[in-house]
Amino acid sequence: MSKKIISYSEMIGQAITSNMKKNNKIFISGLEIDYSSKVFGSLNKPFEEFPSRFVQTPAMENGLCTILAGSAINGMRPIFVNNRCDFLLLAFDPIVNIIDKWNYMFDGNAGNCPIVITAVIGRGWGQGATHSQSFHNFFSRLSGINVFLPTFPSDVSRVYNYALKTKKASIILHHRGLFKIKEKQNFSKKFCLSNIIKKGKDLAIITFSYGSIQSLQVSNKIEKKFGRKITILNLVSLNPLDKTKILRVAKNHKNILLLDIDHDEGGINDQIFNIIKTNFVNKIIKKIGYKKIPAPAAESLEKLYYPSNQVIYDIACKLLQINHKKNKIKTDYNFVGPY
Amino acid sequence: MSKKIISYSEMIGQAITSNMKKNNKIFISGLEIDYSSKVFGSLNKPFEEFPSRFVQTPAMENGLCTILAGSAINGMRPIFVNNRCDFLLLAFDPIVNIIDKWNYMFDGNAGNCPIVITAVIGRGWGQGATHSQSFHNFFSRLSGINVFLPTFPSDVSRVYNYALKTKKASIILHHRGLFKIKEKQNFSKKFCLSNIIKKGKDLAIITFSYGSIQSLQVSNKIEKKFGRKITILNLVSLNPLDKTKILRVAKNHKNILLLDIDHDEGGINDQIFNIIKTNFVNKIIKKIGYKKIPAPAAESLEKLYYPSNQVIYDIACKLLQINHKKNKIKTDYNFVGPY
Amino acid sequence: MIKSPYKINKNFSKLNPFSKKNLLNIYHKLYFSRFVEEVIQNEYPNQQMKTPTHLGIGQEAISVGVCLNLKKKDAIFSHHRSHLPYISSDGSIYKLFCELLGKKNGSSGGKGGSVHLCSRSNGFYGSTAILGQAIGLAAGAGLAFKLKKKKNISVAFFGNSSLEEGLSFETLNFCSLKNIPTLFVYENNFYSTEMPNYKGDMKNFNPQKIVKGLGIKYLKVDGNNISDVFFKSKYAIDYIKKNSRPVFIEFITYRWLEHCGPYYDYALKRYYRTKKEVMYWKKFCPVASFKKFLIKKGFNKDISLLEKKINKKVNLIYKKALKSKKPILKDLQTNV
Amino acid sequence: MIKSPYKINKNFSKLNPFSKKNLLNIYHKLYFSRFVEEVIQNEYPNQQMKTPTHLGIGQEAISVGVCLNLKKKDAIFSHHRSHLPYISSDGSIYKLFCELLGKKNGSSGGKGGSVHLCSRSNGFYGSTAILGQAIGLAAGAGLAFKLKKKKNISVAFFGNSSLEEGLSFETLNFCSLKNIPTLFVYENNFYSTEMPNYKGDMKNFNPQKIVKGLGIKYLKVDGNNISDVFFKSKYAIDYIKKNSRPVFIEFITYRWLEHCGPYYDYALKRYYRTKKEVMYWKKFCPVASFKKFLIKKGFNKDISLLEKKINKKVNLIYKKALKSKKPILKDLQTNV
Ligand SMILES: Cc1ncc(C[n+]2csc(CCOP(=O)(O)OP(=O)(O)O)c2C)c(N)n1
Ligand SMILES: Cc1ncc(C[n+]2csc(CCOP(=O)(O)OP(=O)(O)O)c2C)c(N)n1
Ligand SMILES: [Mg+2]
Ligand SMILES: [Mg+2]
Repeated sequence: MSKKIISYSEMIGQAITSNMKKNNKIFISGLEIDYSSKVFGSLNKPFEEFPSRFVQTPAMENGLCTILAGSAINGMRPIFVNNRCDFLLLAFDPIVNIIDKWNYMFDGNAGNCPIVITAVIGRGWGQGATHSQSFHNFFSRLSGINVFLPTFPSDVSRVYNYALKTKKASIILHHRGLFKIKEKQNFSKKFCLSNIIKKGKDLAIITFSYGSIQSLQVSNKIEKKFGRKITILNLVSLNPLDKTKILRVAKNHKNILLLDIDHDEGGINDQIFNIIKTNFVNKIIKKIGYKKIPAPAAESLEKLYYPSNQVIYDIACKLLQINHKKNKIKTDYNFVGPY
Repeated sequence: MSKKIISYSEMIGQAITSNMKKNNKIFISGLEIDYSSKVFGSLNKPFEEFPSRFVQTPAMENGLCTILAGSAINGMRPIFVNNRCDFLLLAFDPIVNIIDKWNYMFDGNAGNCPIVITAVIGRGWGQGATHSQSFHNFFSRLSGINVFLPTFPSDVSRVYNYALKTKKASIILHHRGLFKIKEKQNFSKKFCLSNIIKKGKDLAIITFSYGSIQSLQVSNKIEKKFGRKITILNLVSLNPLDKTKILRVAKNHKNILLLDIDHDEGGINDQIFNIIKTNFVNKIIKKIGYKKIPAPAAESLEKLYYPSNQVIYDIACKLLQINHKKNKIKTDYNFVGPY
Repeated sequence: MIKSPYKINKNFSKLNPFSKKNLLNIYHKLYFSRFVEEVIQNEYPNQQMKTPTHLGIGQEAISVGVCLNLKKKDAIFSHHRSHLPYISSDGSIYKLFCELLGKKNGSSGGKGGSVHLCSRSNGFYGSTAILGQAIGLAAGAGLAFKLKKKKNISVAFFGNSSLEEGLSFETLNFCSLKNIPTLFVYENNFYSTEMPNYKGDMKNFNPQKIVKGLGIKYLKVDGNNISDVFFKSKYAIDYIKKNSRPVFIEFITYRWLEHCGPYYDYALKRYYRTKKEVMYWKKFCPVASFKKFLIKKGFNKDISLLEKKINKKVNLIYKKALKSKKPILKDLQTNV
Repeated sequence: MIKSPYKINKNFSKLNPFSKKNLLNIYHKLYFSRFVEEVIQNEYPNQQMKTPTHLGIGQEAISVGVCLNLKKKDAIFSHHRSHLPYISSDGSIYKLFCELLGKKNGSSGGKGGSVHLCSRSNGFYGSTAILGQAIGLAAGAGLAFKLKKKKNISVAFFGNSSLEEGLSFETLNFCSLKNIPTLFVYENNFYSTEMPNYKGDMKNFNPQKIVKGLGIKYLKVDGNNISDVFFKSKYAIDYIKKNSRPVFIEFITYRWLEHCGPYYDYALKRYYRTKKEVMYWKKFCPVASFKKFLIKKGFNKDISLLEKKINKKVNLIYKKALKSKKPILKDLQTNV
């Protein structure tokens, strides 16, 4: 059993289902959740097992998020599912003014608000500017909400098990490029804010979500080609941020690469830069993020907008003082649309 | 005439009025805008002169912002007035998905969306967690919207003159502690992203909005007491950010203090820290911001939540290696409520 | 001038079968609410309560009448004008005063202020300062009751502007669709801040048609008549429980004081409504009119005794609150 | 199974006075819309148009009929199902194809994709991918016309889900209050993605009552009958201009293909609606039924000529679009 291979998408379904079995306060709500694709298949299993614990709704992100917050305050554990992170903009008021602050504003006397909000980060295949955003950099600045971006099925499992039990609210963002990622199901169950997914002494990459996948591809190539080894720190949680682990990794590496899956100025990259530089003045740090523009729809522009493996490869090689010039590396992002 | 003393609040009114005279496409909309206080008096003058160009509305922040965006796309220049920055959360969808991206998404073929959004940042007198927030750190990450936080009447004048003429949309955030700030009206009219409001060689403070006022008070005291001189760079614009000026100031100072009027991690402080450290490795930089928690209502807690002049003073003295110990400095924030 | 669609003190006769004790209990609640608000009104200018405060004087019958029909395990949410529903659900007055004074013993430890009250053990789940939220939150609490198969209901207290927000529309549609046991208490006091709704923002807005258009039962009630409020909300709550369907009640009422703060608008020379209009509405005072009814019944003495007792008690509590401790540094970062 | 409240091809007789040229012009528009969408439908599986695309096949009569009554300077906004209103307002087909193919010559330079079309010179101001926005944006354009004292109107095309968003409620209230000259074109096609509205999200939702509750004129029209659409929207637009008041029309129609993409749902074994239902609705085909009417009039030959001409032209344009250039690095950061 424990050696079964499971996909990211299946793991979401399994983690939710097993928690639903144990806790009858958990239910799932959102619009389009009984859409046949069931958020890239991730809700198939819970829907099969607990169809009556699905609350399918009209289009009403603000109202729904407020309502689900109210249900959480009254003892339930809603999972608010969104097909795109962008739609959450309509629910920023309940997220910021209710969920984030409920506990604090009443000094704990009005109960908790343990909602779990999940959303898909669209990328590629012409999603365009309003179906591809991620607001992790904003959400991470809130004090009352955990922000998780699991990369692997193992992260998914641990994050859901944690989020569906903790008293705090959580936002879980799933990059669309991850749903087919597979892993052997014999991973540790212990929740952790971050994990090292590759070890090496020559360079450290600190990243998360789809950034970790790209970093792995790039690192493997560099290792194969040049024998240089790279550490990758996969930040499963951006809020709280695993400062201890970041500093431990930073301590052991002279060269550090930070990779965000949003544009980089004023975001988590700068925050990590600050944490490292405040403690280790002499580290060489490079940052990678998107261009500071909305996402274009045309494929030819998408390729230039999202940092390709080549871009990461080139910068990593530069940090490693490898002169590769002619080496090419493909970006292995083959999502097929339309949605 | 040019020597007249004018308040921040009056300057808003005057700047809007004079622009309305020149451009009949400008109009003002919001809820509560004919509330007798007229946003701390700032709308008195435009209302007297152009009552028919006020569009007072029901409570409908999302709808209104979308509608005003539509009017801007169709050739008007709306000023969307908000009594609190917090209420804008309800309008994040049109701000982020329409106003920020309209020009880009259609590659310029669907016209501009030159709306001006203004909002008051509440502080003190028990405003509590949901009437005191500022989202400048979020807004500054957008690519299609200018973000201005004028500190002095002169800033107000230049910012409004610019914002009401440029093709881009602007968000102008007014800290509630500024409305009574007075200045002689013989200032330069040339728009600038930032300005040095005090010159000195011993320390540089980079800040904005009410942070600039506190920095001035602290610097004056330090200058009087110890003869040490401080440069204050007042960032009128956070988007775009005046990197050139920041680097120029940084170049000339070993010690730099960054002061945000929000909590500091992952915000503009980190961004500036990165800009400076990337160029000047050896600068000593300290950052000040709020605690990463919601704003409490009780006065005794507010005093601990908002960085007092004493906190800034102490850190500045430390950077200056002044050992003052017993010196006390008051925080001169005497807003009287209720609203 | 805005006039009431109802006649003054229309009718308390439906209360005639009630025992003296019951009737005095109702008056107790009405007078208590009024007096607590008056203490705040009188003390507010002393600048010790540093928090924006929206007083409910003139609107007491609604929360008293509705809450008389609720159970301790029902869930109440309120908009910014929060004191009356809090008091009517038996929230501690000491904690209320402490909260307004920014004290550690406040209902929210001083962190919330006037707009963020709560008394969970009394079913008052919380009030918030953002328009419309109470509506959505109450619906959510109702959804939770339904999912937990509890027989309780949830209640939202809110005013004109909350109803305008898209949130209310989305929520009502949801509650209708999902059979949520929620009572929507719409306090129509004819104004939002300084805007007369019926001339301004709500000129073409017909709550009855809209609410019915969403498939929800709608009632319109004289919100200044405690008898009407009591029986109509009793009917509504029975209906909700029996049918597991939401009900929406529009209560007509009037706010006497300024939107935020302790003064009469006319005293501050604000002209959005006239002194005459306020005086007209004072004749519909929900406390005085019910008192008249009881006096006619010969409860004169009981009433003045009761009033004196309340006055004394409330004043003492206020003094105690004044002396209680402020939150300090170690409290600042708890319960984040 | 969802059935139409109207009879098939109810009546085109009101169009009898129209000249042959006029009638053929209408058919031209209907057929042209249909054929362009069919080209996209057929080409889409080739993976050259990499952008989520919502085809409007089956709903042509609405945009054709409404747009026939508009002036070039009127302002049109649309939701995600954007092709038909774009085409009906005479937006360039070449630019449409280019946009879908991610080409530089696209109506949005390839930056927008299927959901972000525009043709400003034809009055098509833009379509967006977020539910409800078209409603608010159109109202804003209407407000601008009003403030500029222009006699133009604005139009919003949208579907069931947009109407559910609180944004639509806020906007309708605003338009009623401020006398905004906007036509709301509600394309009720009975589904949102894969949810049957009348069983699901809109079970208790009565647009007529709600819209009227906001003081706005409401009409319900057979959206598959070009004559009805034309005359009712003409009436509505005249009304808007004369009274400077908004009008809301609910058009009954049906989407043939899957929500997003080129296939029939039944072909993909999706069971939220039956093949039988789709076949039933195909009998209400707005193009075929009008064609029948014209054939009865003896326009047989003209029609087949016209169709052939369109087919050839559109196919050629598609080929040209295929060959046109992609945007490159220097285009990436323009117009931010
Ligand atoms: C989203 C939002 N917008 C604006 C405000 C500012 N505001 C506070 S109370 C109020 C008017 C409330 O009027 P009404 O709903 O009629 O309640 P009443 O005060 O009459 O009881 C407004 C506009 C707010 N609190 N929240
Ligand atoms: C705010 C928001 N929420 C969700 C979506 C996802 N979404 C896209 S289209 C759609 C359903 C649209 O149905 P309807 O409004 O009936 O229009 P139709 O597709 O039938 O023309 C949904 C839920 C979205 N685009 N925007
Ligand atoms: Mg009111
Ligand atoms: Mg539909």
